[in-house]
Amino acid sequence: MAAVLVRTEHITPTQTIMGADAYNKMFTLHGAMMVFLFIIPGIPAALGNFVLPLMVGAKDVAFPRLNLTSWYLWIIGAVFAVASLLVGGFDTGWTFYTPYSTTTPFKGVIPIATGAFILGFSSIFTGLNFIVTIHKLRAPGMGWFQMPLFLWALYATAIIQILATPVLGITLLLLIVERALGVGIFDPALGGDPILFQHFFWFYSHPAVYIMIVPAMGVISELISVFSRKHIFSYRFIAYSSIAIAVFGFLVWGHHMFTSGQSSLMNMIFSALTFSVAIPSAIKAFNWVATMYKGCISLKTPMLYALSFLFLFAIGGLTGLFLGSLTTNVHLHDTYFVVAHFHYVMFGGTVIAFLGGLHYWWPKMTGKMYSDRQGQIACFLIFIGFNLTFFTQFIMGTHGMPRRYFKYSEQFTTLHVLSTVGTYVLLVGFLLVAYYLIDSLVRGPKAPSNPWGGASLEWQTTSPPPVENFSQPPIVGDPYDYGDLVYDPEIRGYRKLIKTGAA
Amino acid sequence: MEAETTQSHTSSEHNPHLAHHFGSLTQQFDSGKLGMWLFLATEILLFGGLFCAYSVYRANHPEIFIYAHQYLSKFWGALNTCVLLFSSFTMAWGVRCAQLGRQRGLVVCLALTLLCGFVFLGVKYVEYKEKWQHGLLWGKYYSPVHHHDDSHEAASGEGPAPQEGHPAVASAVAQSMTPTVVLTTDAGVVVERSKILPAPTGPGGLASLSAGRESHGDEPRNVQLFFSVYFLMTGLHGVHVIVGLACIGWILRRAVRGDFGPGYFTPVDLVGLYWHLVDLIWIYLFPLLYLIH
Amino acid sequence: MNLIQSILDSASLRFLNQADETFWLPAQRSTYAGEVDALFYFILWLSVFFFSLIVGLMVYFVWKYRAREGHTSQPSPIHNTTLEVVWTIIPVLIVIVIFYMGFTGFMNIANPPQNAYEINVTGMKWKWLFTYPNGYVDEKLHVPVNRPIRLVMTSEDVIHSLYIPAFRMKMDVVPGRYHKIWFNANKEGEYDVYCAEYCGTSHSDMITKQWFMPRENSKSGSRMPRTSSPHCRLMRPERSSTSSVDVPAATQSTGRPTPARPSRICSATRSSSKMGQQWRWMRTISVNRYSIPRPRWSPAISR
Amino acid sequence: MAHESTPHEQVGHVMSFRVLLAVWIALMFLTYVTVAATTFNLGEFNLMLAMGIATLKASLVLLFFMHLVYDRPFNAVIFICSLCFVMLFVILAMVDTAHYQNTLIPGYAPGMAPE
Repeated sequence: MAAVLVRTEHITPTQTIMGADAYNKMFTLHGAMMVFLFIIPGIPAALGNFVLPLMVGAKDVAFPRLNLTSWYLWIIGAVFAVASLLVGGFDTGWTFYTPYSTTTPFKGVIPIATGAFILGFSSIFTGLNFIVTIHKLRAPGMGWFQMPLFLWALYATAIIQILATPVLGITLLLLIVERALGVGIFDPALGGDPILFQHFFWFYSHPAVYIMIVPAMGVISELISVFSRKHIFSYRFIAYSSIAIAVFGFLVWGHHMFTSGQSSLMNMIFSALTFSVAIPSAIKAFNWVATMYKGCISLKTPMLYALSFLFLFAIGGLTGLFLGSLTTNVHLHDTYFVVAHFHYVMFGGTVIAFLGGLHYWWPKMTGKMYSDRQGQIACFLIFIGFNLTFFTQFIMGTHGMPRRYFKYSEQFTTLHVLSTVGTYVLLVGFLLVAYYLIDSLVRGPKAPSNPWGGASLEWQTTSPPPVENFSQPPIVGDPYDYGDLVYDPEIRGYRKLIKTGAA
Repeated sequence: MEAETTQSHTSSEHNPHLAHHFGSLTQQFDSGKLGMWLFLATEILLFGGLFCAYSVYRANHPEIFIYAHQYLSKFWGALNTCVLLFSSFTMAWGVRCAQLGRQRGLVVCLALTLLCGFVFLGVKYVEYKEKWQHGLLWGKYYSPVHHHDDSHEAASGEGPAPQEGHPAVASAVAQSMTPTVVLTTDAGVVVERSKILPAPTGPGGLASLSAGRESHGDEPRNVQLFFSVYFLMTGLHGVHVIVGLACIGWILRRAVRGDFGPGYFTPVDLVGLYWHLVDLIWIYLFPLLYLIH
Repeated sequence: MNLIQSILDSASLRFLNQADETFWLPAQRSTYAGEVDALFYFILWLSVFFFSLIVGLMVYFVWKYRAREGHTSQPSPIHNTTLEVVWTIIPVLIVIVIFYMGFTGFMNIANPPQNAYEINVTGMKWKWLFTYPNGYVDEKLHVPVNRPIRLVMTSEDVIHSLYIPAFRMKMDVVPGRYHKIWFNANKEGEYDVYCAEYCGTSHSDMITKQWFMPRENSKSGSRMPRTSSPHCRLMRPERSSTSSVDVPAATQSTGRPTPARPSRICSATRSSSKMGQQWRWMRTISVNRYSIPRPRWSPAISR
Repeated sequence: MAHESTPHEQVGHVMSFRVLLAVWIALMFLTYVTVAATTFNLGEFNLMLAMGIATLKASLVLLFFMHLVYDRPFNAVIFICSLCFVMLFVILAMVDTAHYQNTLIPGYAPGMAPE
């Protein structure tokens, strides 16, 4: 909603519906809320907590009470975030750059910093749970390479969560102490160094953007393989590329600071390392396309989301090349080009994959089917609205429209209006999705246990699964082998072809 | 506290301590250990951030650290190290007693560890109080009292606001309307590089041109940096010691109740791991802060 | 779809010459802008190629292998190591090329030449102050054309970032440090100067102008920059109670031409003969705010 | 004590007391050495020595007090990974801060009084 307000504000070059401070708070709110409250916990916690035990064939995650603590920490973090609003909001941008964040007149900085600190713990506990579950609670006979790729993605995400989030914790702790007690670590007047804060912040935040995108890739690997009725292409390379992204993600945080006074030696090192991260994503994209070769592609809603993911993530990934090379980065840094780039990757990537995953596991979660027709319309709406909104921002960015600008020069007016129209189309798309998903809860037909013909373990139990997940221990096989699954019209789902020919 | 160490005690058919979703006791124990080591990894990274701040500021301003370490007494530091090492020893011994089922030994060891923890905190309190009196605090509260008289008017919490003095530009840029502004630049500390004269703050610049502390005497600039880093590190470590003590107290209560035996002692082991980590961090903190040469 | 429109439009590729505004990029007004744009177009075309490869294949497969009666997925290889290695090596090579081009270009941008004409920039909350070697301080940046200019920049309070899109130049200004950046403008005109790093309430007001004095006709006195050019919409920063910007009326930095504001005469008359030998800058400084003796100023570090 | 009905397998490794005592004495001795080392000035080598001794002590605690030697190797892998990432962060941050020290203006650091 904050995003829609921000866009409406941009219809006219000068003030439209709110003052400068309000606008600054609005885009900071949009940034901080989306990052800390939605996208980081999004796929790992919302989908992962449900699907991981099923896919692994376990009764529950390794530490169920820790999982519960993680959920309550998320609630407390959200309460702190809302508290920061009541106290007066904060307008530092989600990056909290000092010395502005320690001297901004708005009091909301400390509550949101504590909120994000607590959410960090929630994220650590989720990651911790996933690693232990994947290591210790795999079903008998499920080796590391019989696991669905979504679990590899969650494993890679968990590694990042464990190794990066504590640095966010210490950064926010230092920020709070700096602002409250004037410790002077980042305050130039007391001998501190503001660029050091940027190092601290981005050391966490770049791996954090991979926390956001890697699970999305995991979901897409599942969707494309199931809906092309074809074994995923080169399972090991996709699995290893997930881990590679997780590890390389730690080496590249400097590319956020090319123009902020980093020494040119480090600029060179970080620019080189940044390109190393682009490779695994490229491999994944090629493998997904290769999976569809000679498949039997059924365009159901989850598949539509997967295809639009591929389209949008290709743009998002390739525009990263512009920002990775030093020369063009100088021109494009902190402009709308960057805004468009990360929205393409985060929105076009994570949110679209989240919707795809949601639609894919919705029958399994709720035991109700949603209407596929409405799903396809909604996906189309979101796709068009998204492109309209953010492709125009690429053009604005290259023309030098700086980021986080309340007022802008007239030459960008038409593009801003186009972008705002796109936002409204997106809004309609999302409302439609919300509508028919809730509607399916109320009036949806009963979902079969395997509506899409998936071969991983979660489809072997009833939907919604019983408390102990599996009534009888699941049969572990190759998660992408769809050989003996046949569509059974009367239950509108797939079931194993009983070799003995019994119906 | 560490929820993952308390397995739910639903009564499974053959062992009350086996949580419902684990196959066997070893699987549960290994999961607990793995989970704990992951949590320790996060702690190491948390302190890693502080060590990074320490090393960055020490690499770039060694003179501050060399000058300021004289305020830290090696004796108290060494004492603290021995206290923590001993507590680690008794903790490990306690874990051994739990494994062998010696409940009385376990209770004694845990009590000893608890005692050592409090001694450690006591020593820290003494050190902090002594620094507080000398005004050697962090950031803007840093106002060293050079005359070591006994008068305790040393700046209490609220030190004087950062002085206005800025060696290079002593200009008082009046925001008056007079177009001509007299800009006097005194010699100030001659450094090999000339000072870039910032444009006079123009019409009412926001900056209160305070460049940290006035440097009087041989004290290098920005000594409060050392104390900021010192208080941050030892403070956060102190918080972790307090959390550790709470856990040990909780384990002690359960040990007295007789929960732990050879078959099930995971909580003791995990809290032991946590305590050893706290000791580990102090082992690195001690030389870095106290033994600067 | 706007993608195709962008391809068609950028098809009219005008590399390296002083291109005016193209679909993707603003006009090139500094020497290294050409390089930046060349690399931009190179990566753009590369991305368009790979993009159409991936999406084209995807659409083709979706169409060709769509689920229909009597069509099932034929068996096909699920693993092909050579193919994997091929499409790992090719991107690595391409990426190395991009990195190399990006890095060499950056070295050119980051290291100012020796004989640059130096201006000291101070960023503060919501406006820029440019101090010229003769001590004249101004909100606007007046620079001669075809002469390397080096900006030595620092900030008074929070982190700002001097961004001039026409020169493809951007550098953050951090309090307590000075950063150097340079450019060499090659065409007269008036260009926007933005603040690219978020810095508070009126971050978007930190727009100032950049004037270029034509060098050729400097004898006849350069054209007087109009005091209230339409583009120069500097809104007066709301007197938010918090920020203590106490801007005395006379020296208002706002664009709106207040009566009190003297008409700005900045005629850059240069003794035409000995170019660069003696740069007599301000013949007549009517009422400017600071006539300061030439500050003792020698940036020793100009590597 | 909870008496389990079925004979349970002994979980985890039991440390012999002598080993514990020996480790503790070694730690005490090392502490003494590191404090004594500060009496004579070895120049910058001093920091190296202090760090060396600290690492030795830390590894003693790790291997014996925390049973890392007798545990599953994966726990050690986790520990070493976390150390590597800390080193990565520290080294890159130090290299960068070292390289832009020359842009610092020694005497001039405007401080904004936080309103």
